[in-house]
Amino acid sequence: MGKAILRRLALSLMVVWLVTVLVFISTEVLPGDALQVSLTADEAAQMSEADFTKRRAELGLDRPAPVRYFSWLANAARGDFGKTIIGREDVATVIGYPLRNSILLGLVTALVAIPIALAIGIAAAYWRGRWPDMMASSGAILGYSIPEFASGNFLVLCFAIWLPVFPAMITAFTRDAPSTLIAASFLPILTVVIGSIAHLVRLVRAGFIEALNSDYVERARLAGTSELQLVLRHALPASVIPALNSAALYVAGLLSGIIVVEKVFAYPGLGLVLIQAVEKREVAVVQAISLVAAVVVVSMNLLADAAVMALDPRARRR
Amino acid sequence: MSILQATNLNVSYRRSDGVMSPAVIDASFTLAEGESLGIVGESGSGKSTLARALMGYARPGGLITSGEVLLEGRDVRRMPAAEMKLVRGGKVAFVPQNPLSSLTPHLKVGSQVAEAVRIHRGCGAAEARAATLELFAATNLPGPAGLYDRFPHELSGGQRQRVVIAAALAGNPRLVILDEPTTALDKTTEIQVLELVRSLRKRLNTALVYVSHDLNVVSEMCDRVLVMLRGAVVEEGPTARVYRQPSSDYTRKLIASVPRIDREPEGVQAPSDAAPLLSVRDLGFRYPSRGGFFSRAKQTARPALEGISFDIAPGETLGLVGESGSGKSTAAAIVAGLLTAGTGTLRFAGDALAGSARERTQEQRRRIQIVFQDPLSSLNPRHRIESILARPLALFHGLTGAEARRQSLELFEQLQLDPQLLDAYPRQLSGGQQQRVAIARAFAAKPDLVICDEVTSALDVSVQAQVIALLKDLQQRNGAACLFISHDLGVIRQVAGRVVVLRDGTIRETGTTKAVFQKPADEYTRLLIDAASRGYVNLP
Amino acid sequence: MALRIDKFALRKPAAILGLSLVAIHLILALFSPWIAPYDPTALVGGRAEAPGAEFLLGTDVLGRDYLSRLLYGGRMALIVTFTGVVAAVTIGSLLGVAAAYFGGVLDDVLMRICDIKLALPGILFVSLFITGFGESLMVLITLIGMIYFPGVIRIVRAQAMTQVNLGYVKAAQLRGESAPSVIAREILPNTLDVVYVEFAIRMSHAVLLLSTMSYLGLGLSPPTPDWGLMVSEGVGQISFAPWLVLFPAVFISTLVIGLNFGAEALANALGMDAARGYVGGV
Amino acid sequence: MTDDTRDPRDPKRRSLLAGGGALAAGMALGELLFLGEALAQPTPKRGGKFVYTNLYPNNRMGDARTGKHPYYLLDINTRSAFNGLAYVNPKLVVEPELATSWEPDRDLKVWELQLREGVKFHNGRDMTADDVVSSFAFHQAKTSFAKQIVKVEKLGPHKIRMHLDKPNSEFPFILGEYQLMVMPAAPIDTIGLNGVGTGPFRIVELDPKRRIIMERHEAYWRKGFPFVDRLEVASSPGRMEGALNGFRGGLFDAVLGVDPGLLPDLERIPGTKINFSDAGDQALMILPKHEGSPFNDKRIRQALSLAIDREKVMKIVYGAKTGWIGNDSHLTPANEAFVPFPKRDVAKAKKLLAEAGFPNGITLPTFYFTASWPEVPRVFQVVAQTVKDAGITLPIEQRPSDGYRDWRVEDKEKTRKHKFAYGPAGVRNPGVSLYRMRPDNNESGYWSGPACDEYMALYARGVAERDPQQRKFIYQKMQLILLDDVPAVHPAGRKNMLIYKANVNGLGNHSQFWSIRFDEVWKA
Repeated sequence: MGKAILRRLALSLMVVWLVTVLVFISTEVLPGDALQVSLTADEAAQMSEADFTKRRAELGLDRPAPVRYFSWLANAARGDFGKTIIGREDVATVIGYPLRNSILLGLVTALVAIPIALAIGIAAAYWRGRWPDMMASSGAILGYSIPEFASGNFLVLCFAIWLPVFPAMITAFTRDAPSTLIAASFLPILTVVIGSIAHLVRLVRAGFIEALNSDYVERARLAGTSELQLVLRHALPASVIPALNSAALYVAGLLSGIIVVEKVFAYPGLGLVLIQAVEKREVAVVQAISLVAAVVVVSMNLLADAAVMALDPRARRR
Repeated sequence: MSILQATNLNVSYRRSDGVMSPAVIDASFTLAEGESLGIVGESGSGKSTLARALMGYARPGGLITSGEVLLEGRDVRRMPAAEMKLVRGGKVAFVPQNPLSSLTPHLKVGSQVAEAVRIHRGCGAAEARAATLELFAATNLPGPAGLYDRFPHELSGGQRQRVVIAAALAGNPRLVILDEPTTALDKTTEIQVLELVRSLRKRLNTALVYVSHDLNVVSEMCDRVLVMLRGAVVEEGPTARVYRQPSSDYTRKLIASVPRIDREPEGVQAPSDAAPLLSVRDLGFRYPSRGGFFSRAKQTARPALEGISFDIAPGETLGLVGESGSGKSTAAAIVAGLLTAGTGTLRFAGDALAGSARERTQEQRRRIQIVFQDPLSSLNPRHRIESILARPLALFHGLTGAEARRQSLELFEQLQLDPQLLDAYPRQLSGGQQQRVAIARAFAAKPDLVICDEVTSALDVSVQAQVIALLKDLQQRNGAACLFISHDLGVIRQVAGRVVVLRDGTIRETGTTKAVFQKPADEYTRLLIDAASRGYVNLP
Repeated sequence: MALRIDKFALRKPAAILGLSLVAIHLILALFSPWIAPYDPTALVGGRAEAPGAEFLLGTDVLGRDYLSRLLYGGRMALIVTFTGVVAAVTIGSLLGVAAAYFGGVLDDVLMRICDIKLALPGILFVSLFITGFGESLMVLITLIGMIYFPGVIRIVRAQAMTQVNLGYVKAAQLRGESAPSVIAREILPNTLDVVYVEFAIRMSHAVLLLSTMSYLGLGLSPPTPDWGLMVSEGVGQISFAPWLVLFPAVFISTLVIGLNFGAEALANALGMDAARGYVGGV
Repeated sequence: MTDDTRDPRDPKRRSLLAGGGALAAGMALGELLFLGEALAQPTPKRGGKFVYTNLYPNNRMGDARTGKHPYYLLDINTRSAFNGLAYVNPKLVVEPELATSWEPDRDLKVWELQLREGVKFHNGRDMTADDVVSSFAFHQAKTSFAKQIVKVEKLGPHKIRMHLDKPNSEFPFILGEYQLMVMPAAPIDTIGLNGVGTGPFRIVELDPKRRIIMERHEAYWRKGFPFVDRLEVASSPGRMEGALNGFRGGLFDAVLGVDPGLLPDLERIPGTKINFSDAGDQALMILPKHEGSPFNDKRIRQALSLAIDREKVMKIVYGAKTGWIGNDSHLTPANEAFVPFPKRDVAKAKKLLAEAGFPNGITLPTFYFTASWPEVPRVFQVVAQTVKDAGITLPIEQRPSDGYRDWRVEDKEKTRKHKFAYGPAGVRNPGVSLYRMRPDNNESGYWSGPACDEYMALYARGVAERDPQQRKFIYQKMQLILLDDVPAVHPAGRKNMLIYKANVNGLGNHSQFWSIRFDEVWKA
């Protein structure tokens, strides 16, 4: 089994590396560079061509693309993500806290969504065809059919304007302690949780129905095992596996969902930093974020595989 | 006093359109203390559903609509849940069909049996573990202590079935219901498991309900027998009487179609000494793992085939016999050109035969045809039957349009298939009809050699006999030779003139079927033949 | 080439709801030029008028008829997503089946492409693509195609893998049929079940994605009517004229719900489970 | 209107101080005239916290290291932490700030400035000529605004002399630019990073790109100011709905740079005061004049300018109150010399098009724009719709705001080819603004020809003209040339709108949003 994991690890590393290459090439294709974007219209109107080339040389933008890429890669390998082009500030500090905040939001959402989705999914599967199943399934489809930016704004309308219970816009500092940040972010969390529960319920339900109709559950039932034991001890682990298998897809979905919520609620997360980095052609920041995102998604994949192996011994032989 | 009394039991399933279709219709019988009752029927006869209904249980989507099941005087259907809990696995135990999927994959084998012990004996964890080890010993499982903490997938099929039986015995049942417990096992393991069931029955004096489609096994295990056809009980009585003088003609047809190894087959071509059509010389093969960019193809340790040599004369039928894992299907695949042998040579009609089908000439591809085991998956579900037959006619003989249709109709007539079926889709046909279409497709190419890889195993006994007869008839018409692969000695006896016995990839014995079956030289062959004829005691 | 449609699955309430919603949206989109009372870009009314007699669904901030913009918005959404998803599903299916049939290097390369697509944050891929190539219709269609074809490869490949060692495929190979003809005649037709359900699921995601992109300012450019754009334009007035956000949100949600219930019904009719196919997200 | 150079220490007319003994002594006679009006207002209350959010896109916002520097300050647009040598007041008249007076030599190339005494930095040090020299050494290296300053000499502890590369009659306006702030003397690569300035507030805490917290600078050189103890700024460019919801929810006391189109809705929010400046940024349509471009023909340029229904743009996009009609030049109504745009003339536009060979209408190349202001997309959707009356089909496409400027100019080096595209134009003194229509600047679409030569000759005279009145006539003649030759079209401009709670007083608006001051703000 060790060799399988080693192979997967090597594969994952290669995927992450290919992501960085792809992202670098695409940032090269974009029009303009960091210097261009940072000048206001009035100031640029004053500058002549000579000024541009001088300033560009100062900022190191004139080095050929491969040189810039491999110097970035060499540093990144050592954990130094380089400096932002204009502000000369460490990229690590630029993305440090926003990354923490995005992961925080992702974690809180997962901690809230997964148990609820499991409960609803199991109930829907157990009483398949009856009202709990109807409610859960159509509720799930409704849940992820409403775009996050619409549900987010309506939550703001209801809970921040008509009855001003929650802050409409998060003004917490990026560096604030997680507790203050999360306390102020009830609405964004609720928005992302709704979407996540909707996705997970369908998966858990499908997995659970398959487990309930299996031969081993029938044997256990005919051996006198109680229904509760059947659900928790025999069916549950097997039903979680399909959900785990697409955990990586779920995380990818979460990342993009969070970005919409960041825009609607001004949550200090990584998404907006990414979009601003693209707008400002801060290539080092874009590279760093896509590297981190790739590592997160890939490790989620490995984690899911490990969990599947733990849960389903048959998987160990593969 | 009777332990179980079922009176007009009715069970039906809800179809997708909401209509309830009956699976068991007015089944009634009584089971005496310690008696063993066999329930026999073909697939779809409702025998499994009836077996489960005896425990007041119906599969998801099913419903026991009416009838009564008295277990020691109390009706199982009206029992409160608490009492039902003690009955299921307690008084009445259940042994399912497929051991590979009947144990929870992520729970240790020992803990699943201990779970049943604790429910029915109400003891603590330590005693439950001890009792489980005892049960493992009782079902002669090797090294019970070591086995306790293993997972199901780490055990063989036979071992897993013994674990399931151990779990069933946890509650010292008065009645054990077995639903085709040995169908999924190969012959040698089947014998051991049946031996175990018989000895447990004698020792614990439990009643048995033994459900099976295999008449031999039932005649060996059961005192009385029930025959079911499409949900209804068509015959009931002591095994010997039902087998010798069946009152319903369905039973009579069923018994007659059981392939016997002690019966002289008609229409089997005597072995001729003409130049061999196909000659295979010390074939060897190992399965490579599925290669790819990141992992080189590497050889597995155990060779699948080693030193296989045999000849087939034109028009002759050679039987290839062996249990699962003996390599018989691999040999068939190599001859057909689906796999390329590691070592050894193939010669067909005098000249060399390339390993894979792609490298063979179109003529060689036409002259060698194959029919697969599973009828449904050998026909493309998206093609009409007519186009399935038209393809080989067009490719090999350039026949199209009306001429091709005429040929197809002729083949249909030879295989006694209704011409209207030409416009149907494979899913609309029965198993037997699908297999006959597959055979028609093979013979559409007018082959010289037809490879039949377990073509009858997936069929019910009655349909089996009909397909074999049609196959032999078509073989004669075309003068085609046949390499017939099967694990069922009875079928081999009916079809093959000569036979090759395979075990773990090597040949154990070769000779005329009559000689090998009457005086088997090899000890393993003797074991197979003995196993096949155990139930003949009751057969006429 | 008939599909095994279990007609009863299509009679369930959810199925009827889903298919009728999709049908309504299709009709509205197809006939919007004739249904729409005004030209969607004409400045005909006052600023953000409430729904009333003259303007059934009111007017937007520039005084354009909101009903006409919603209808043309639907037309735009369906054209872009439909073409994009059709491209993604066709290319994805062909590559998926090829990967399953030939295996080896092709299979690994395609699987790596899927992994990369999954590892790349969706929004980065979208913003780089749009920033680089602009927001014209063709760019959006290609983008949607690029986003969804890896997922289709993965699903179709899995289905095709189950067919590769079945009897009818082997029989075709033994008849000496060429690889392309085995794929086209034997394997591909059987993947149609998965392809149709994939198509419906991807359509629902594409509609969501397109409107989200427009909301983030990365999608269609004004003055083209687009639901996501209309929501982002109307959000400023959310507390005075909430219908400016409500109507486009309702249109988006009903279309997506329709597509999802449709996919679910189609899956059940074909004896599959749509839920196993795919999880949301870009 | 005279070029009054009043002593800035005296508070603004509108919020004249009645109390404060020290202040009474410093009041010049002129101020007394307005006393009556000021007395009617309640006396300003000291203390409390003023929190506002700004919405305009400032893509220079710095990060943790540079966030406090005047070039990248979160809210670069207010003089909250720093002061310049001069200050351009809302009437676009330059008045002294850290420099009390200035005298140019005969040919306006050498300027001597008298610096204000007794000005304290946040770190307690006195401001002297050395700080100004060191600051301008940095400005000359880093910003194009200071490009024209060749040398800065220290003449005394509070006196400096500045040498320019060529005459500039309106040089003091340059000293009012938002980047040319005075910082404590330090080497070039660290000057200004600590955020120490002479402004009314000290920077206390900064969350880059999101929020800044400042406190009153007790030793501020404008005695008695500022009134509030703490100033907090939350930056939310592009998050209009969040900011407005925050304002309604009481999170913010004021919102700066609100989308003018929201005026009718904002007026309905209870307890909200609305204030907009005389003028603000305007939208410029760059007309490329490389060969093959339709805009080489003057008649087509004129037709386009005349066909646009600028009144309708005002009514629909700006609610007739929060915008102003552009006159195809970089000047705005806030500039004294502004020449209003003549009437729209669809018939003449059609006649011009016919003459130019397009009797039944013309389809112009796609016009690209970006939403540097929230209402820009709406402006051009109305423009595109109204020019249809004159048979002009104007396809428009929105581009993401990043990399937009570079994308506009296809290949600068070789052909100077340029797209038919939008550019934002800020409010400045005529000298700087009108100079932007020079032939070698892409904003003029690389304009050339006799009209351009005459325009540039006039500019040269203006730069060297000492008398403001004469300069005004020259600037008006230049605008008439633009109106005739139409090198570029400036359809409409916005007024900077800010909304604030009822209890907020003294919050003055300004056409240059970066010149808004918070010295006089107080909360009832």
